[in-house]
Amino acid sequence: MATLDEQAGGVVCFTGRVRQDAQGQPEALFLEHYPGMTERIIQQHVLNACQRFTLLQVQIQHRIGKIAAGEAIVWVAVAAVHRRQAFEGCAFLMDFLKTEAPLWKKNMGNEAAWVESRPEDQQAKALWLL
Amino acid sequence: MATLDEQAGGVVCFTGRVRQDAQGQPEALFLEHYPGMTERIIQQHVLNACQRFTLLQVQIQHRIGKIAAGEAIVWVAVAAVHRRQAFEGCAFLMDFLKTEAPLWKKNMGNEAAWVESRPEDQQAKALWLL
Amino acid sequence: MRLHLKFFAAYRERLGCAEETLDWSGDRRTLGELVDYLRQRGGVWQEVLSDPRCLMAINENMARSSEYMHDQDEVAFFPPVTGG
Amino acid sequence: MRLHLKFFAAYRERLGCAEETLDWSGDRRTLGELVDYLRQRGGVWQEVLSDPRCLMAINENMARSSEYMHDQDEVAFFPPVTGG
Repeated sequence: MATLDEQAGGVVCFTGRVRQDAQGQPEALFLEHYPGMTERIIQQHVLNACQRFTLLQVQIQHRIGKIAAGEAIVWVAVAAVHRRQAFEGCAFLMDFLKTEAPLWKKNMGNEAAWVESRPEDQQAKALWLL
Repeated sequence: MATLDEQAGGVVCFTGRVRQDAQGQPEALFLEHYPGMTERIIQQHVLNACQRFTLLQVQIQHRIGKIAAGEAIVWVAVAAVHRRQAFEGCAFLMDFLKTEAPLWKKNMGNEAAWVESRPEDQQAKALWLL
Repeated sequence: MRLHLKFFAAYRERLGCAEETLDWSGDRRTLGELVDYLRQRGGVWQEVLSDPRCLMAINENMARSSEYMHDQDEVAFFPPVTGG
Repeated sequence: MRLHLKFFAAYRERLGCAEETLDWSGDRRTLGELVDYLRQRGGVWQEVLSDPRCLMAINENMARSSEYMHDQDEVAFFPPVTGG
């Protein structure tokens, strides 16, 4: 977000990254996506978020392919007049990105396996739909 | 946050900045603080947030003195294992910083005046105390 | 009709198939009927297409079994998403 | 007892005073009594110290009118905070 809107009083950035457990696992993740559909779904949710939370600006980057432990996977930046809108808009976008964008993580390392979806993520999304 | 904890899966950064209205006001803010007490109050709330939300790392910077429109006033970065903790910890810290840390803003420009506290900020803090 | 099938992530690996062009001469045209047709291949096809969590999309829009397909549609099958 | 008074932001400007060392020989020692004493100076002192939103701290801890003060305490008066 090189040039911020002059009215933006609050900017919230979320960075999701490959974390390691105490055993140093995983060494890396492999991120697969559905080219085209991923971009469209993310764009849809950005438009929803902008309307719902009166956001001034949104920027999203999501990496694909091999991502080493400690590296960023996703970056969501949201600007709004006040901080509450920015916090909620950013959390909303992450909750939908996690549950609706066609992207899949695979652990690489000793126990290579596709990551299972978390019930907490579905619950987090459901709260926005009440 | 130069070196992030290896277990940190989510990092939320909030940046608060001097916003301008359509008339280009204010040109700048002047930030006054109570040296010593400000640091202690912020430190207290960081400890509270770390316990309450199981945060891995917190970093806060708050500027004082004259700050021009478009410039950052405050920067709060929070790292946690999962994103929900990081979002809540960051929002919690901002809500308490806004209502408890002895800092005061004055508008500079055509209509120099001390900024009034917002009832929304008191309400936001009150929700954490329920 | 000609359908362009796509399989992602764990399904792609288990089926050993990322894409397939299917010329399908049946008069059954709902997505659910395509699923039944693919299951009849047996083995991993039976397994993967029976996964109750299987998600489906027609032309990049999420779709249900009752939805109709048309010639040249792109039909995708994938497990619950785990990005972000 | 000797008290180190501090005034911030709008109060500092209205009183024209950021700090004051007060040698106070009264036997009244609560913060509320100090407020009464300062109000008796009249004018802006009466006004500022009567602000119902006025916040007070003793030695950098938020304090109520009923709290007792001691020799060499730092006592601060300020309006609602607006940082962040």
